[in-house]
Amino acid sequence: MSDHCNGAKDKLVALGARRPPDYWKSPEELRKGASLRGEFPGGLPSPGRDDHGDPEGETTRRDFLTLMGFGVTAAGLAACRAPEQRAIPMAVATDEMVPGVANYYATTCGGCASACSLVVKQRDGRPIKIEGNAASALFGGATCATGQATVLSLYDNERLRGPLWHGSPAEWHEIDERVGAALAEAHARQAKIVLLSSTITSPSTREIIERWRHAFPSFRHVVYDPVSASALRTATAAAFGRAVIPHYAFDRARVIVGLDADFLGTWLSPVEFARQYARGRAPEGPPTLHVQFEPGMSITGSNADRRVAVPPSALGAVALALLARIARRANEPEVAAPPDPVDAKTLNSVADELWRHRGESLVVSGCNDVAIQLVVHTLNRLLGNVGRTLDLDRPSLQRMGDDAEMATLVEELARGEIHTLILHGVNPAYDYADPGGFLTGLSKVAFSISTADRRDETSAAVHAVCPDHHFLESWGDAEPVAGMLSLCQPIISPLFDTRAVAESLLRWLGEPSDPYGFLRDYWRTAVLPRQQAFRDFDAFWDQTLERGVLDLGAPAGATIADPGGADWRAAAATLRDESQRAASPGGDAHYELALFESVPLRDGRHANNPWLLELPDPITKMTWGNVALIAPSLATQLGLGDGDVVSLTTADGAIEIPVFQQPGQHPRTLSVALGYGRRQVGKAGNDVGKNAFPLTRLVRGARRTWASGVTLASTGRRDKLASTQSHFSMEGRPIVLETTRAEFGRAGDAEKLPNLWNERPQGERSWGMSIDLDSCTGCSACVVACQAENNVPVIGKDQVQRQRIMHWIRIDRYYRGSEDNPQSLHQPMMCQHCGHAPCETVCPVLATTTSSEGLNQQVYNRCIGTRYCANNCPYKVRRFNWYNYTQNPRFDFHMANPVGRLVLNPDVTVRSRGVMEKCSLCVQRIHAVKNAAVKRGEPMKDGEIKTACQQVCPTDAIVFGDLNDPKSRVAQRMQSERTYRVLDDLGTRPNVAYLKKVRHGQTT
Amino acid sequence: MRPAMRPTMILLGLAITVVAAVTGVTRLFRMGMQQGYAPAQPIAFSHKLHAGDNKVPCLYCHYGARSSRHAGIPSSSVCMNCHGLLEKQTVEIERFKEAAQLDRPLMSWVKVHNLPDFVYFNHSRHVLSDVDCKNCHGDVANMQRIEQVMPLTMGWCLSCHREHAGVPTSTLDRAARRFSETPKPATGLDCASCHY
Amino acid sequence: MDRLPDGVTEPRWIAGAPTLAQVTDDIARPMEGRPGKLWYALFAVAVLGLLDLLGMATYLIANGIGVWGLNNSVGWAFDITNFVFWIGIGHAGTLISAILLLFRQKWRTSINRSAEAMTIFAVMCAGLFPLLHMGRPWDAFFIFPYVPNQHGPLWVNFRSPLVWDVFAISTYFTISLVFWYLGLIPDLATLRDRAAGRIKKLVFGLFSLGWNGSHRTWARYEVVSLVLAGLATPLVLSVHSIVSMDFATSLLPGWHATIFPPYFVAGAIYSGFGMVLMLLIITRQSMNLQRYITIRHLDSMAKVLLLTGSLVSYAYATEFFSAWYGGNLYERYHFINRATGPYAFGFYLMVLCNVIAPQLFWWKRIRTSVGALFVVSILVNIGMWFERFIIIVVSLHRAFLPSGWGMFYPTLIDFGILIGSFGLFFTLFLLFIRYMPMIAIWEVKGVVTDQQHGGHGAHGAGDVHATPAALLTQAVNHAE
Amino acid sequence: MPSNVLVATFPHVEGLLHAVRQARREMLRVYDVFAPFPVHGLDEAMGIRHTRLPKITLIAGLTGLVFALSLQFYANVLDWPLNVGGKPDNTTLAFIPISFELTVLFGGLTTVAAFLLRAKLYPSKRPWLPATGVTDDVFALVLRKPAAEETHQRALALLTECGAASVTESEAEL
Repeated sequence: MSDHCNGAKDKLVALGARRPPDYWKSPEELRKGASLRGEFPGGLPSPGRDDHGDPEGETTRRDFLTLMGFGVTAAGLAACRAPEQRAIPMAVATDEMVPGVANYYATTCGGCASACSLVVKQRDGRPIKIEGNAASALFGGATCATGQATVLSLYDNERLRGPLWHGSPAEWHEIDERVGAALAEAHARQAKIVLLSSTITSPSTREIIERWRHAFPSFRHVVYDPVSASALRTATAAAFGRAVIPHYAFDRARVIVGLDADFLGTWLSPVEFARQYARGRAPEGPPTLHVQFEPGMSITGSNADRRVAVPPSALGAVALALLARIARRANEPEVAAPPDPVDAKTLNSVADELWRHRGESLVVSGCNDVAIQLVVHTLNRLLGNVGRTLDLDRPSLQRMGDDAEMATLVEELARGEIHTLILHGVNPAYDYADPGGFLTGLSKVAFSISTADRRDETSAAVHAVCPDHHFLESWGDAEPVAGMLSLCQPIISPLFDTRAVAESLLRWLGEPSDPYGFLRDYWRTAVLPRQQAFRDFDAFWDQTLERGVLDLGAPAGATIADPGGADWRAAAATLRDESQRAASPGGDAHYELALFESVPLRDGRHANNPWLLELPDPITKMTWGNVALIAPSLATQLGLGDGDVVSLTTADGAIEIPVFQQPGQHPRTLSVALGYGRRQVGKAGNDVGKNAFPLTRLVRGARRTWASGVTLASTGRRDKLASTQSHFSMEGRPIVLETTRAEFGRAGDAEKLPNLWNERPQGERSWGMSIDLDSCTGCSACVVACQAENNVPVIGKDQVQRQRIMHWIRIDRYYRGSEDNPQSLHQPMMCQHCGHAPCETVCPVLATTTSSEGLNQQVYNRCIGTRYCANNCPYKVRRFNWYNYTQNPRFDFHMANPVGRLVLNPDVTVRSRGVMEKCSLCVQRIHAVKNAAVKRGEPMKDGEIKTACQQVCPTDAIVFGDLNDPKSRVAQRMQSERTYRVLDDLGTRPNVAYLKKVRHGQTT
Repeated sequence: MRPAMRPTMILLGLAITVVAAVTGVTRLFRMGMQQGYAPAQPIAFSHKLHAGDNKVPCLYCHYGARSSRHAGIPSSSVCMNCHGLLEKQTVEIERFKEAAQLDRPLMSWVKVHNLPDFVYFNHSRHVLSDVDCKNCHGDVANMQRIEQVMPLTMGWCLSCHREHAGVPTSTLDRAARRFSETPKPATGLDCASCHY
Repeated sequence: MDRLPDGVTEPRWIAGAPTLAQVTDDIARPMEGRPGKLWYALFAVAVLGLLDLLGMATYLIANGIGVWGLNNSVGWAFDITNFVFWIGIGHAGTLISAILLLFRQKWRTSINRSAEAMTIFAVMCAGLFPLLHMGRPWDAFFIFPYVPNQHGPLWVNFRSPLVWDVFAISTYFTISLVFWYLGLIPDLATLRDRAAGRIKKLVFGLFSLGWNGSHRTWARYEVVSLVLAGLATPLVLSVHSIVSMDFATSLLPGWHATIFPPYFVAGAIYSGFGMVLMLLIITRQSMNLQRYITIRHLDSMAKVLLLTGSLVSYAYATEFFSAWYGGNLYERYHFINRATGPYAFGFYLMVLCNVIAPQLFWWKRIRTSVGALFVVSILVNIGMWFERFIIIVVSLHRAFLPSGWGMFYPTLIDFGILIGSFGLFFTLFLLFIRYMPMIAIWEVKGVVTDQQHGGHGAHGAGDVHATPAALLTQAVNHAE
Repeated sequence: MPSNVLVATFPHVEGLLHAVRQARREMLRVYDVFAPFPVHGLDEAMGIRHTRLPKITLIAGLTGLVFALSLQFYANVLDWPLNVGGKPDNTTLAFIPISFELTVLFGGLTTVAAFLLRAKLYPSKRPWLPATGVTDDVFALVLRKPAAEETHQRALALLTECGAASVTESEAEL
């Protein structure tokens, strides 16, 4: 603990010293293309150690006391001095980097193919926090949990230090020679060369791939997404003649019908959709309706006004049933629908609502099934939504995967037809339906290359591993939606001897392999002409690089091909037959299995990210593993309890996994999250949960993520689950309050509670926060954002099981109503910064007091850890450091290794063992803004200070500001009759208030 | 010995133990305080010569203090701004000149002013509010070798912050004042203004 | 104490009619001879416990509080339970020595010394836990309002019950220690004058402060004892009241209750007497002091247990009633949860031990059967430990927000430290009965003379009319 | 050997008490009585005045009370008032427990200290024992040795007739 901030002061030190001189490079230098390779000769900079004095390192002085108590003699003490601190200046001062001052650079997220625009906070050469780029029209400053966590992936200690040849370290030039040779041979023999990649949103990279096509006629680019929207693209092609993914506009829809589409959590572009959703459903705006049909509870379903649990096999039938009704209203020829899978009343009312709101409604389906998507498209077409709530002129480019092509590729591999295979951003050996088949095929490839950043399931089996940069280390661009571009610039020079995949591809083409130069050239030639604002490229470039995003507007003259071309009636027929088969299940194999992407781990590519592994699933609150979600009714019927391991057997395989009772789950369906059960990803992620990908199969050219005819057998084993919330009922307590549109509008009862003591003099400011429970979707991005901002430690499965999770902000989730179809409530809960804080009165040493600005301050170095405050906190938001979580081999997540510690925020203390901690309302950010205000000599503006949770929130549910300033947004919000404070009757007087959830439920 | 002597002897013994205990405890409380700490530095850099005789302003070399939490130790390139032009050469100067040419960081200095644990001190905030460097670092212009002259304890920080907030520094004055008026809460006195 | 039919002399608290010299011999013998096998056996066990405590505590401090079963919802469990438990134990000692002295209860004379010793050792054990339960015990000194310090000076929060505890416990310990030592002085003098070995002579000589039985001193001595008794009586009540405020001043359902101070005091006396009873039975068997610790002693202690036990039961009932009558949502749930929740077993165990067991003492046959008394005395201690556990853990594990609900599962370390504290306690106690006059020789002599010369002769305390305590004394006497 | 007191030992309380009363009736000056336990009635017999120790207790206790209150008030109100749970600086009610404890502590310790001083008791003091066994089972009446030979004889006679086991001369610190 000792050299806490001393260390903080020699931050420059660390960077100057422990780094080869040109380790730090300012962006200009990068532009010059200068670059350094090699793992720090001087050893890694370890900010943790320097910034935050680790408890182990020099607690010696204290430990000494610990053991000796006060039996130490004065003589002995004379010798006792604080350890000597060293300070080493930088070699060359750059005007851009002043040690201790944060710089912000715009870039684009590589966490998934949604390609959100980012602004990255860089402190002393290290990217330490990811924020959304407010300039982006699509994402507007928001990010998702995954995005927040990608900064930690950068500092993943498991990343390869350099290229591998047959699994052993090699030099880049040797690899390049070998690749060159291989390609030449393949070219000569006209043998197939395949680039197998995940969706590539970067136009410049796609350009490079074009060049490969020209260079090698036998070259082919196969795009493979583990969880793809392949069917959607095919269906769009069939329906509208363009193989694209429509760009949806949920904010324009007053009636939304979701068919197992988790668009608030994981589907296509959740951040963007969540923003639209919240905007469209503002309680002040026109009434809206959201109906969700899904097998298991997703966060989208948990936010729906009406949620209907249907088995995956019946989703087609539902779509069909709706289509039949809409068609009738649209005077289309009758559609022969199967018997209604759910009660007709629901379907009728939904159809009515849809029809009533023609042109301002939207039907979306996440099912990767061409027939269903075709029917859904038809629905939207008949409802006149095309061009209104779904846009085909500017389609989304966020999911380009083509399952059918992948399947053919695997066949070719099996036949040994592929000579050279380049794998980029894919890991089929883990996430393909038939990993074994793929691996055998891979072994037949003459020359295989992977650009994976680690030895994962796939890259362990290739000849050459050419690790790609982390996106925070590389140049690039992205086009998530046609015409909406964003740039990607390096925030840190490569940590390891890796190489941007663009550079590799260029080099292997024998072209000048400078990705930066290539990017600029591409933008000069391809992008500059497409806009009018700038003539001069450099100005254009600098401006765009600074803003990070560029909106080129709709492509001229693009129109939808004649709609209705597709033969959707055939699709309807297939669906009808299928659903009838599925409707009459026989024998004991009558269960169904639904596989879904979970919010924390998505498709599993970030499976070694401790932040994500420990992020509680927004619905199940489960960490460190996936479970088979089972309806409570079924569980009781089968005598299964949470954690009982069952084996689920489908036609494609079996999986042994613990069950967890999930209210709202369809009684005949079990849901299992994908993305878990990685074998080779790293210390943290190996063998966490079970891999469900092998249970998928290809149906109608698209990967089906559900199975019927599943048998369920108990293994008699029991696993201990690490859930962060054990009780889901509010026990009739006034915790999450709700109102309806009817009530809402009538003034609420704002009764002022009496004060037993005379009021204390008020400070100049009073920081407060308002959280809108109506717009909060529970997406949990704030949890990770807070963790990143405040150096919240990861504690591992065992400790989570012991209910010691350290998150400063948690999202409580309660259910109301029946277990079969409950209403869900999400409530972000963090320190409420009470005016009359119960924790403060009981602290014997004044370690926690109220600041003049109404903050409930926690002083770590005064805290002796009696835990009395936590006991007396009615909100249970205080967190105790049960162990030393930093630099402790027992907790070998990111804080235990020098690479992982680079992510630590130097402006926040890393807490030592035995002290209490909690949400500080990001007081360090308050200080930063105050300092900035002092610097520019004018008062700070409202909204200038954004807490980490507020900044990341896609739905703008959180507002922070000064309650004493009546004009501030937060003060305004406090005026709302929806405002209430949790457990207010205890007289705690929280500075954090909530806005009641509004029950929508009916339009007009 | 005569019985009369015994009590005196005993009292003496007691006195000694008490004194020992008190000194011991006070030592413990002073642990980590480095007032008067003046370690030798890798090169005999004289602040007296630079800041004193040649009147180089503090913020020229420690420019970070204006904009950052850290005042910073000047990089060799900053030194070269002047020494690149100066004729006079010494071994010391040679040493960092080559360092500058090799574009390698200068030798590691021994930090003199170390604050206690868990405290965040922001130089820019203080410099911008016109706090004189002297207030905390003493009369550097007359120091051959830098020495910590101030105690740099929380009590010491507070006394200044109290002044700033218009709260008397001496406890007696505070007490007296308290009877006449209730002090207005001042941000400068919040724990969280330094501890977070 | 029981009224006697006329003509019957005062009950004999000492069996037989030992001469003063015999009294001295009897009580001093254990210290001079070798103790019995039983003593060695017990001591061996106790020392094992002590070693266990040392090991566990070291492990705890080396690794952190995480080695306990605590978690975000349950911040206190065994640690504070043990603390309150031991403090409670302590109270009987002070009660016997102080209050019974004020009330002229002669039967205290044989047992007060060991009871006081027990108090001191119990408070030592108790004092251990506030230290151990801290996240950073090496910073424990923060809780003392000390100057000068580097903090400016940063004071302690005098509003926090934990700070009250610090003052209460330390005062309680000091006063008890002084009281105990004061009572020892004359006996130390006796031992000094009969001591054979040189070292013994030296040690006793050092600590007997040159006592020579001068009656002028005796006179003052008794006033001082009475004064201390007068101070200790409210003190002992205040200490457990303050301990109870750790909970009562919080806002948790199950803690936030005005009944706590009296409730805790009653409980403390109850558990304390349970422990004294147990110890006395052990002592008289292992040290053959049946003559001085008679069945009559045990009998009257059983009566006290019956009384305090019933008080405690009444408190339990009151808690439930007020929860139901008060109608507070959270309070109600808490008490339903207490009786039906996951820790219900503890609740019913507590009821069995604290409500039902003492009721057996309505029957004299049980009150006078050593075996039965021993069993019940142990039950009492188990019951009282669980009472504290229930109060602390059940309140914490399901507080206001259901999202924050959790469970507490003790770890080996939890148990290890609990057992260890008993080790420490019994080690000290066994050493005490081995090396110190565990019965107040001079007081017994007073009683003996009293018995032999029909009330005329000595009494527990010189009659001093000046002190309020003395006036109280007389009032009590007349009442009898 | 120079002697200034007469030491008479008694095996029983009665003899002792009788002797004391007689001696005082005979106007002999009782130096002190030594007994293994406080003998009832000796106070009147010897005519010992009541001690003033309780007053000391009272004063010390009040001192403790004042000290405690002022310390808490000074610390939490005057020297460094902090906003603790929105409560006012001067929460006197919360100061009561500590005030009480310190009252008791001061009172108790001072009383004992005063007693030890007054009775001249301190560690490893060499006691003056008039006869062996006064801390065991012997009661000793110590009379100041009368100057006049005739009173001396009367004293001896009186003591023997009161059943003194032995009568010796000895020297005590007067």
